[in-house]
Amino acid sequence: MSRYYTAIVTGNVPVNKNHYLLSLRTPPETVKPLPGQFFMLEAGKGHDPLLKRAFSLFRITADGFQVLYRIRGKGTAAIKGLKPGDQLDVLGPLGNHYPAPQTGRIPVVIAGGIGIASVFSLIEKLAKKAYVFYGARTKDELLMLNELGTLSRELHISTDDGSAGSRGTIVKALEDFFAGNAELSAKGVLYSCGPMPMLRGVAGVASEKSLKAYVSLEEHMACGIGACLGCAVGVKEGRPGAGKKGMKTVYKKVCKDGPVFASEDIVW
Amino acid sequence: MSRYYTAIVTGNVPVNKNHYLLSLRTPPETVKPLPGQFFMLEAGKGHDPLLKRAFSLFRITADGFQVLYRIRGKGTAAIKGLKPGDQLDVLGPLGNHYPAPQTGRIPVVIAGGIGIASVFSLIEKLAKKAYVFYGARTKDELLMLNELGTLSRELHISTDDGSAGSRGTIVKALEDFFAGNAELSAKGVLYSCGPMPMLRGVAGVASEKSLKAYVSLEEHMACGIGACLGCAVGVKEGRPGAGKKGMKTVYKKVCKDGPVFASEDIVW
Amino acid sequence: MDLSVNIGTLKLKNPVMTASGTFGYGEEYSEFVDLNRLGAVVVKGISLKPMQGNPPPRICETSCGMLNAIGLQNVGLAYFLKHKLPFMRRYDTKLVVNVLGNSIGEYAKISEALDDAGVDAIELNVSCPNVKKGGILFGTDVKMLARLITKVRAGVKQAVLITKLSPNVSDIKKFAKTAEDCGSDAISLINSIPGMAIDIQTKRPKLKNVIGGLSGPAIKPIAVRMVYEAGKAVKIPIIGMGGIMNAEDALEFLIAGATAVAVGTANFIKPAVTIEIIDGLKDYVEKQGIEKISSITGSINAG
Amino acid sequence: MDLSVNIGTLKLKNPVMTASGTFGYGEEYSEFVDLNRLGAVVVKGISLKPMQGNPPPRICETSCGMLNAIGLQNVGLAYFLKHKLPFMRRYDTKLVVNVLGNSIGEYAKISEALDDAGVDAIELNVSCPNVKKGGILFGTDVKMLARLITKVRAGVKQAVLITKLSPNVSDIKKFAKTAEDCGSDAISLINSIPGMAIDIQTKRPKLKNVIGGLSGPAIKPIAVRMVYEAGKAVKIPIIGMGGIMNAEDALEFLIAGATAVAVGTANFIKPAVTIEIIDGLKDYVEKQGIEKISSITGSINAG
Ligand SMILES: Cc1cc2nc3c(=O)[nH]c(=O)nc-3n(C[C@H](O)[C@H](O)[C@H](O)COP(=O)(O)OP(=O)(O)OC[C@H]3O[C@@H](n4cnc5c(N)ncnc54)[C@H](O)[C@@H]3O)c2cc1C
Ligand SMILES: Cc1cc2nc3c(=O)[nH]c(=O)nc-3n(C[C@H](O)[C@H](O)[C@H](O)COP(=O)(O)OP(=O)(O)OC[C@H]3O[C@@H](n4cnc5c(N)ncnc54)[C@H](O)[C@@H]3O)c2cc1C
Ligand SMILES: Cc1cc2nc3c(=O)[nH]c(=O)nc-3n(C[C@H](O)[C@H](O)[C@H](O)COP(=O)(O)O)c2cc1C
Ligand SMILES: Cc1cc2nc3c(=O)[nH]c(=O)nc-3n(C[C@H](O)[C@H](O)[C@H](O)COP(=O)(O)O)c2cc1C
Ligand code: FES
Ligand code: FES
Repeated sequence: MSRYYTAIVTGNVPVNKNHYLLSLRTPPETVKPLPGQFFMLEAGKGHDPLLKRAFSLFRITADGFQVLYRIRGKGTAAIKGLKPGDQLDVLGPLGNHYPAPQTGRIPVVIAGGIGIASVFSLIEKLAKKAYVFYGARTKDELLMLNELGTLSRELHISTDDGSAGSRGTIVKALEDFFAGNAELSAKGVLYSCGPMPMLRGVAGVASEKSLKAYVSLEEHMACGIGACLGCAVGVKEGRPGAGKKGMKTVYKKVCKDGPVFASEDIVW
Repeated sequence: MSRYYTAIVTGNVPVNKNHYLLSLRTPPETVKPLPGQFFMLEAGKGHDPLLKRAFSLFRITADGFQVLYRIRGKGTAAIKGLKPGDQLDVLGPLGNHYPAPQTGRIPVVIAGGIGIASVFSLIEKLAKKAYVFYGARTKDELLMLNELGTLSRELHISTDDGSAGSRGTIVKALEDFFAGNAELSAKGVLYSCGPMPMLRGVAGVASEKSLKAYVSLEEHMACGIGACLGCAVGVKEGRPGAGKKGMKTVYKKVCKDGPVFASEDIVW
Repeated sequence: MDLSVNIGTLKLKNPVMTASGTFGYGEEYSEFVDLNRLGAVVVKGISLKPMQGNPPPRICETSCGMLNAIGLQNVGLAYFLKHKLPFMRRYDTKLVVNVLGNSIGEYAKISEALDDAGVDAIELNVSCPNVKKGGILFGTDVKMLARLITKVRAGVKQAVLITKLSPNVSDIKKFAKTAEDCGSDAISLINSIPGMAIDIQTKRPKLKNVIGGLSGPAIKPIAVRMVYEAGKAVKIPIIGMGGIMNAEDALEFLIAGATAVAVGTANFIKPAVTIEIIDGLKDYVEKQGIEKISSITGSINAG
Repeated sequence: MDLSVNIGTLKLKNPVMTASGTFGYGEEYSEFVDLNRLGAVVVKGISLKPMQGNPPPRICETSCGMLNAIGLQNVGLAYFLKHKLPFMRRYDTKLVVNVLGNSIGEYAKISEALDDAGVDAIELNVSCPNVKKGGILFGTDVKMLARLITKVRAGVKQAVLITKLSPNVSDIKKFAKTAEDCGSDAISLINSIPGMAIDIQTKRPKLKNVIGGLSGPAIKPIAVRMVYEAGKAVKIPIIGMGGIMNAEDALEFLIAGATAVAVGTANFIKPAVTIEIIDGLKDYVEKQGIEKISSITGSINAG
């Protein structure tokens, strides 16, 4: 069961102006990815861009998997140029995954922007059981709304400019919804991926309600497998029973110890 | 009249396994190239490959010009990827050109390998007046034979392996032909582009018969316009009248003083 | 056809090693690379006490290169001996441990402990560009370097002693010679070159540590030049590195004067690149009809 | 919005200069660039007598960079003054002449002649990586450097004196400080970094001179770091260069501590790149609401 192989591009299509959906056919005998895991994909055949780029599992397909990506710089620009039939070096699936909700817990998924790519397969797996909160800057940047509508228990949308769903941040929408929903406030478990300010907001909501929240983090990566120590994130660690006083910050690897962390452990 | 502009790719097709013909549409008001001149073409949009690549004028077209090129390394590989409609940064035409034969002189054009690209438009211009000698390693590497047949006074072919034309080097073919042709030996003027050993051979023939020979040289280039001094070639320079004794070697720029040099001036 | 090379008394089955800090403790790559096939594995720099490393961001990409300021995060000597060393012992390859200290005494202490534990070779990292103390100080001062090597040499009995030189010097020959004179069995070079990058929107350095080490293909011409220069100054073997991405790059180093090569940044891009390089070297010597790959070392024709 | 900057007593209309050796004598680019728009033109290094330069091949491409070993081919002082200087005089831009000597006396002689001829600034090239004598010796020895600058300074009356530092040193701050202390009005850095490349088929170096200078985007992180370090050591203005390909790169140098920038290798790739950079800088200061571009110098937020 390999985690390092050459995949074949079967599709690479625009989802909107700045986002693409890449479909890969993987060889037999490759490790099946879990929601929250990611891949390091080759970005061009030359030395510039140099490093592989990290992308979350978006969705498992019959013959492989898909990645939903936003054009950002030269790496994603190179990947955008891939055509069906092209070969692509793939390393993965990597990292840990979103843990399943404990019995009795109600899953709430919060995504911001391209963070939707990371939680999509989780929502799919939770088969209409998850409350989904999904925010973007503007209507045009909301992706896969039809699919999300079908897969969610409830889909809540927000945009910064109010062009779709409620106006404001998705954390605001989440807070408002929690305020009117005692059951969720008591039994929710949060899963989130998106920009740092949003994750911080989600962590705040979770901590206020004493709920567990799992956040998926991003950090610049070189190896993706725990070897380079490049993807450090500060995590609180304490001797058991020593309480808050005994806590100190240690560096964990987003690629191996994460990308999914319990929000209470993060040094925000 | 500009020599630095963005051209539009109108075609980029394989001529055989390893050679491509690139057609460019140039903006109005660009300088018209002459046989023997060359262009520096952008090789990829990133920083690796970094420098522009040098290519001879192959042929002038109604809306621009064509370049005939051989895939060699990463630069030509990048250029191979161009599709009709793509934009390409062009600097040129650059350098000097093949001088027209003086009255009464009979033009003899000798090309080896991809060197045919440089002399093709000269042959075309000489409109069936030139004896053309064209050599390659093997039959498959001979390009544009039909066109050359039409455009030449006589077309002589040789291949190293004898798979087309006479077996052996084109210099050998040239020597043989000269041996049986007193008129050419007396009135020929030679034009040549190809690998160094071939050019050296051509220079030898010219010097033996006391004929003028013009050779087009290649050297690694950065700027193409005489600024970097990277494309040096050793040339003999003497004080007028000082004779052989007064000669010394100076460095000339292939991009600006050449690419066409009188073979007698070169330090072979 | 013989791919083996000797680094002092150490015989490597082929000239391909991993570069310290780019291959974890060997374990991390064992899923992707048959470690038994490697000439040697060089593990991440070890200090006396565990080190936390620098705050993030620690890496960023540059044109044909990357900057890193890991800050030598490592598990420390004791943990390494107990938990990391046993893993590598299971493989039929040579184990080189990269060592970093804050003082000559620390370097000596770590080296002796590793020697006692039976590691095959010790690589003194006197050239880490991104820790404030130690390291690079020794690497850019010949007198300090001489004292350091002499002291460590005295305590190391079995293990082969390699000094990893800093590229951040005007005259690499002087440092190479010093290493040789003071009893290093081999030298390795180059370490990453101090560099930095700035985000022009935030005006913040792209690395929290401001300065980091530049590695990757961008630095290869500098590395090849330094190996060439060092090779003219010393007789001890040289382990060349800096930007090696494939067998052709590795050959450039061997021809320039290296006896072995180490592959760093390339592991991140192609986890199995070391194996590709070994296969590529084999191919080259076969095609060229070379009997012993060691005969390529320094075979440059610079006339 | 004010793009002008001061290099000593010299006021440039904007911070964008050309790097010596990459822009010929100005003439070569006049067809592609409106020279009047440039902050300054720095011409190819001038020596007392004409120089032949090195035998070919003189250049080769590397990953995101290039090596050159031109060997300072130039027309010599007398010819320059008579035939090249008058051309540049026709333009409304500042003219900087890069100077190379084999001895302190030669540097002084050339500088005085240029000063008399009224050039705006003299850039002492103490860092050429590919001529055997002179140059780099001064660039890697603080004492020699001090003597050189002191002597030249004494003879130069009008022209602004710039010292172009060698990147081939352990501690750039020392050399920057020396230049300042000895009376340099400004420093410029970095020159290309010694490097080499080998053709593995022929085993020959790709440059006939074996070693050449590495330039281009590959070296930018090293250059930005050195400008940052030098900027912390001196108060005189810094002209930053090394791998600048666009306005973003130029801004990185300004934010790191440069007052002006010089564009080298990029001219070869895009003959009009200097103009693009000037337009890009204008854009940036407009968008950021910056009144004087000089306020960006050293504005890095490294906290
Ligand atoms: C675990 C993980 C999962 C991710 N999943 C997705 C996804 O599903 N879809 C998607 O569009 N993006 C995802 N990203 C972000 C994606 O990796 C970056 O957008 C991408 O690397 C940008 O590369 P670039 O060359 O286009 O941009 P540039 O800005 O030119 O990249 C320069 C360098 O910075 C790194 N970098 C830039 N932004 C990021 C970032 N946000 N995170 C990590 N490294 C970065 C690049 O890898 C590269 O090395 C994920 C990142 C991580 C760490
Ligand atoms: C005046 C002139 C006219 C030319 N005309 C043609 C032509 O019409 N058709 C054609 O196919 N080729 C022509 N060439 C050769 C062409 O420039 C090279 O094949 C091309 O630069 C190779 O680039 P690469 O990146 O694919 O190869 P690489 O080998 O990867 O190139 C590496 C570096 O070496 C340089 N280089 C490699 N080979 C040559 C060479 N022979 N001459 C100059 N620089 C070289 C490249 O420009 C690049 O900077 C010409 C060269 C010159 C100087
Ligand atoms: C992420 C990273 C961590 C490194 N850590 C160490 C280290 O701990 N000790 C050391 O001597 N060199 C270290 N290096 C330097 C490499 O061993 C090597 O010398 C350098 O990266 C040049 O080789 P490369 O271009 O192939 O990567 C590190 C390099 C990188 C990229
Ligand atoms: C072909 C070439 C010739 C050069 N000649 C000189 C020179 O004569 N004097 C000098 O001080 N620097 C010379 N340089 C160095 C450049 O001025 C500049 O410092 C260096 O190339 C780094 O900038 P870049 O990366 O933008 O090219 C030369 C560089 C190149 C590429
Ligand atoms: S990316 Fe290398 S350790 Fe995480
Ligand atoms: S290529 Fe620059 S001078 Fe000829």
